[in-house]
Amino acid sequence: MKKIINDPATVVADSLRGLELAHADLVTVVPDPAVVVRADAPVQGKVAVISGGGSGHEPMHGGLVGPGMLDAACPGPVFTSPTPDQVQAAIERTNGGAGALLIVKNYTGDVLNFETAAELAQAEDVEVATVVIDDDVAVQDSLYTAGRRGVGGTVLLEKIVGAAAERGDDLAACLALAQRVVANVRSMGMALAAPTVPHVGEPSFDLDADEMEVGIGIHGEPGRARLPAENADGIVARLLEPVLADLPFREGDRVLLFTNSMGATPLLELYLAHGIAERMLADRGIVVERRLVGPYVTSLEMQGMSLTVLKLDDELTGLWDAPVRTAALRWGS
Amino acid sequence: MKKIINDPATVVADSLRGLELAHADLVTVVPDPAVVVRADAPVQGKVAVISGGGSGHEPMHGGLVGPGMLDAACPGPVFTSPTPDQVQAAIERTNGGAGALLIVKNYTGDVLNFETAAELAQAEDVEVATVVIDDDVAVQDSLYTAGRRGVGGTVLLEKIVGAAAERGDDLAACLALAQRVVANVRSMGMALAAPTVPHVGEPSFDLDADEMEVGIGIHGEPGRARLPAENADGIVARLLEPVLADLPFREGDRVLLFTNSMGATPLLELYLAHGIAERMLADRGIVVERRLVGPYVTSLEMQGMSLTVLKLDDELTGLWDAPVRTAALRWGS
Amino acid sequence: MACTAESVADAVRAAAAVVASHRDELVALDRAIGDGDHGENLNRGFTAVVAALDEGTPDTPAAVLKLVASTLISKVGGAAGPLYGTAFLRASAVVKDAAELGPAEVVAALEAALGGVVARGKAEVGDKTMVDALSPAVEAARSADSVSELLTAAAEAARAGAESTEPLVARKGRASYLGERSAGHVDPGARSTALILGSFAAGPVR
Amino acid sequence: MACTAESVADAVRAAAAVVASHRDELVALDRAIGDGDHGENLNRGFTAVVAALDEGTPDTPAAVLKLVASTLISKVGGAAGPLYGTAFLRASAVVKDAAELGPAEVVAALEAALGGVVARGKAEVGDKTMVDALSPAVEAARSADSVSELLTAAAEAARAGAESTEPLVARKGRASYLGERSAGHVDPGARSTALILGSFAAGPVR
Ligand SMILES: Nc1ncnc2c1ncn2[C@@H]1O[C@H](COP(=O)(O)OP(=O)(O)O)[C@@H](O)[C@H]1O
Ligand SMILES: Nc1ncnc2c1ncn2[C@@H]1O[C@H](COP(=O)(O)OP(=O)(O)O)[C@@H](O)[C@H]1O
Ligand SMILES: [Mg+2]
Ligand SMILES: [Mg+2]
Ligand SMILES: [Mg+2]
Ligand SMILES: [Mg+2]
Repeated sequence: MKKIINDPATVVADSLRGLELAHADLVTVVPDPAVVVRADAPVQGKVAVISGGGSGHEPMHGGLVGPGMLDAACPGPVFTSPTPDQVQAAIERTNGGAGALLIVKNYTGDVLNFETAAELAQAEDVEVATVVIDDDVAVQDSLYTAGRRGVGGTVLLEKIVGAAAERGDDLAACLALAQRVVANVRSMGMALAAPTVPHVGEPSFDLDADEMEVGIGIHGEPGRARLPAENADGIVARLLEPVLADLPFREGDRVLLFTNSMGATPLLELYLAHGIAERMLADRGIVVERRLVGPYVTSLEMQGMSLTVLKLDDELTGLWDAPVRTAALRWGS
Repeated sequence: MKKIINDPATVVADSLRGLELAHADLVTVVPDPAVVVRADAPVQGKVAVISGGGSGHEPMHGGLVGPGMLDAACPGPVFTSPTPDQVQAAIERTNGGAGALLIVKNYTGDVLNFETAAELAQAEDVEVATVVIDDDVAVQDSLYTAGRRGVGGTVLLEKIVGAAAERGDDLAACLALAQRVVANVRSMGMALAAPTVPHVGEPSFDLDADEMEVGIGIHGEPGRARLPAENADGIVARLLEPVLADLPFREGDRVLLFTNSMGATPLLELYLAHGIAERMLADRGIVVERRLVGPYVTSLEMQGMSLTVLKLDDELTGLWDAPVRTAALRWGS
Repeated sequence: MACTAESVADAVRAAAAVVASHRDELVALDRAIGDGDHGENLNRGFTAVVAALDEGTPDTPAAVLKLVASTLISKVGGAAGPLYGTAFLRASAVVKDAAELGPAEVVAALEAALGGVVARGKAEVGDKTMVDALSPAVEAARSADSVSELLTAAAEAARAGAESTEPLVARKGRASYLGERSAGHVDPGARSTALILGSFAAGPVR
Repeated sequence: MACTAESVADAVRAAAAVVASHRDELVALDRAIGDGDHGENLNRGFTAVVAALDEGTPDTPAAVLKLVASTLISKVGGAAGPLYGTAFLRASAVVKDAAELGPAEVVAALEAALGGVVARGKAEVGDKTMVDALSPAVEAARSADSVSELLTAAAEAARAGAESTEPLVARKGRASYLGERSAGHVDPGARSTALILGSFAAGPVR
């Protein structure tokens, strides 16, 4: 296993120490139970926006904690959802009296653990609302699955809701906005090579030199289909078409296009793919009004990419543009 | 070969189109000869800060073009220095009457091509100065080598000199400052797995599962030594000790610590390594005053990391903190 | 033969040992149709459970079960953490403050555990989850006369139930994302349930 | 036998063909002790040279050499671009506006090319660079009587010179970073110089 680590058992805790040292102006790390908290938390009168999930998707979520985005992130072990006591601790540390919005990616483990924490917090009279994001069109949302997974759209959701909380929206408004984002965002991803989880020690799946896995998740789950590897045009079309067909996105729609690296795909390739996606959208008369390109929702050293499209309106665009100051996303004053 | 590309021959041009679409507010891409230019160039009365080199190191240099940093970047083919006509075009497009500072990484090819361009520009009465950065302590600087390579320190140099040019320093002052940065910055890198150049199609070197390459460059050149892979403590010590010994850095020194991913190393591991490096510096009484952690000077999908340490003083710290607005580095107003 | 707090604690230690020795098998099963962490998750949790028990065994079987529940909930994470945690929590609640558990209490505990897993996870038999092992185990337990017979019957039924998941297409949990590709593999959670019940049957429960 | 603009252009086309057919070999040599791009760089450059010649052959040998020089400089990049470019540029300058090149002019051109490479790259014989092929080639060329004999002698000397780089430790260029590890491999630039001079000798230069 090729890793820069000391011990698979302590990899998340060890990494959090480095995160805190690197960004002491932005975050405080509570070691046990592990929580990454905004340095100036709690912000009085502000809805606390909290997320979390398994580690290995960095910069999501710890790198997205800071003014204009998350108040806290709960990092589980690699690819394993956090536990309720982490979420409880996050709520306690960030509750400024206006309640907490939990942003949960739709995985059985994440949903169950956050649900337990929400019940416990409500029992202590803290107002808690939960939004579950499930933007991955690779999964059939039906009686026969656990429902769609939360993937790339999560970062856009966290940015937009974070901005709303920062400007003073109350919990109900934040929740309604979050649900609007979830309703308008769709994603799909693919892999050329699998990640290796430290405590497993071998790649999560095996792909031949001429194969790709389409419709993968972000935890090294195999995808829905293994196909012969294609060129960039083919890959982008294979991701973008189901995304656009699903909502559906229509001619004249204004969108945010998020071209995400799963970890090991170089920026050289990512920008190349982004350019292709922009042209495909332009060909359909869909207006790319904002974009995000980079490794934001990763899966350790998985090689591959995902595309996320969010339908914008003036309010969403304004909230996207609002100032943000986190380790990974930073703009405005 | 596992790549999201269409054609190895057009990969750089194709990627630049995506870069321009993604960051039209920051950069303009001139397709032939290829140059990435600050969107508002030329800035009258300001020294133009220009860099470039082979592609495959993204976000360096194209992602570092914008207010407070580079005026232009000249992207060569993957891992191959740009040609003089690219540099000439960059100078023409960005010269605001105050001359141009060329930031050149010390590789024979880069030095020769930039040198040729500088001669041609001077022949047309444009004031041009060149600074060559050679921060890689893995290479012996002696009669028996082409001299030390320019690696991670380049980003720090470009940020600091970019800030000086932005505040109005003249060419002589920018050059002197650049030389001061070069004199005070040292780096070293290692790899766990090699990158694959698109037009080569196989990894640049072969490493066994239990091996690492120490003292690598950023072009897939093999390093000075192949060693059994070590844990994070071992790797960080192996990079940091020669870096500190070289300048040397001493107790009480104030420094910027830059923990860089070579591409495929996940942020989880990178922050872990950063934390170790911070503690090693603290143990020696060296004060980490600023830090940068992330994939900034990459080598395609090479797995590995480098450490760069820059000795700070009040002026350098101030210039580091000055506002910057580029695709990859962004802070301040 | 009485099932005291001590013997429940011993059974849980036996379960921890079996989880540890099957960690890699559970990881491999989860790698095939999930994300490869099930063995690691459970092992982390049960290691913490043993550490908690080492600090002193609680007084009653219910208190032991509750300690197991809260430790698993706060250490396992993933889907298995809340599911196993709820199972032990409900089992604890149903046996109240009895000092010793007879067959009726053990059956009630198993029923409550199953009820908790279903309440949280909403899975039915045939969805390719731990319910496919736990549900037949509860059924089998009902028809036995002693605690040890009952546990043996439950373990055997759980083993068969876990095996029965192999041809199924998953409809719950992470494996459901794979659709048809999930068939042909045993469900890791069903397997771990069978292993744990097996350790209860084989172990030092008196 | 006269060496006209046409025949110089033909020689350059022959060089382009040889570079193309040895692209992968040069990549492999550069992969061993450099960054694996030498074959790709030269092939990109010579492909552009042929395209430029296809637009019409310049009038004089000097003009052909100058076109080759400027095309290589603007298309090759890396160390090889400025070095080969300077070589052709200096060769062009030294033969002035002669309509045909005799042995003396060809020797002068080769000497000028070597001078250009050394001026730019500061390498000496033994540094494991293209100078190790070009320098003995110039030496050998001096003692021949006709252009074709001279080119044959130069090519043979360059071939031997390139081979002689194998045991050397590099002191210039990217290979020098490897220190002792650079020994045991032929220098890619020396090899390409030998190939190009070989194509001049074998080719249709009359
Ligand atoms: N809704 C559910 N109901 C019952 N059991 C479930 C459900 N979802 C998942 N499981 C069980 O959890 C197991 C996976 O646990 P684990 O790997 O630890 O969690 P995760 O899937 O979060 O990685 C599955 O094999 C399955 O038996
Ligand atoms: N200083 C120098 N003088 C002469 N030749 C050199 C010098 N540096 C490098 N070379 C030649 O250039 C060759 C490498 O060319 P190439 O691979 O195209 O460029 P780069 O090293 O920039 O990738 C080497 O094999 C060597 O023959
Ligand atoms: Mg998991
Ligand atoms: Mg090169
Ligand atoms: Mg799992
Ligand atoms: Mg080379």
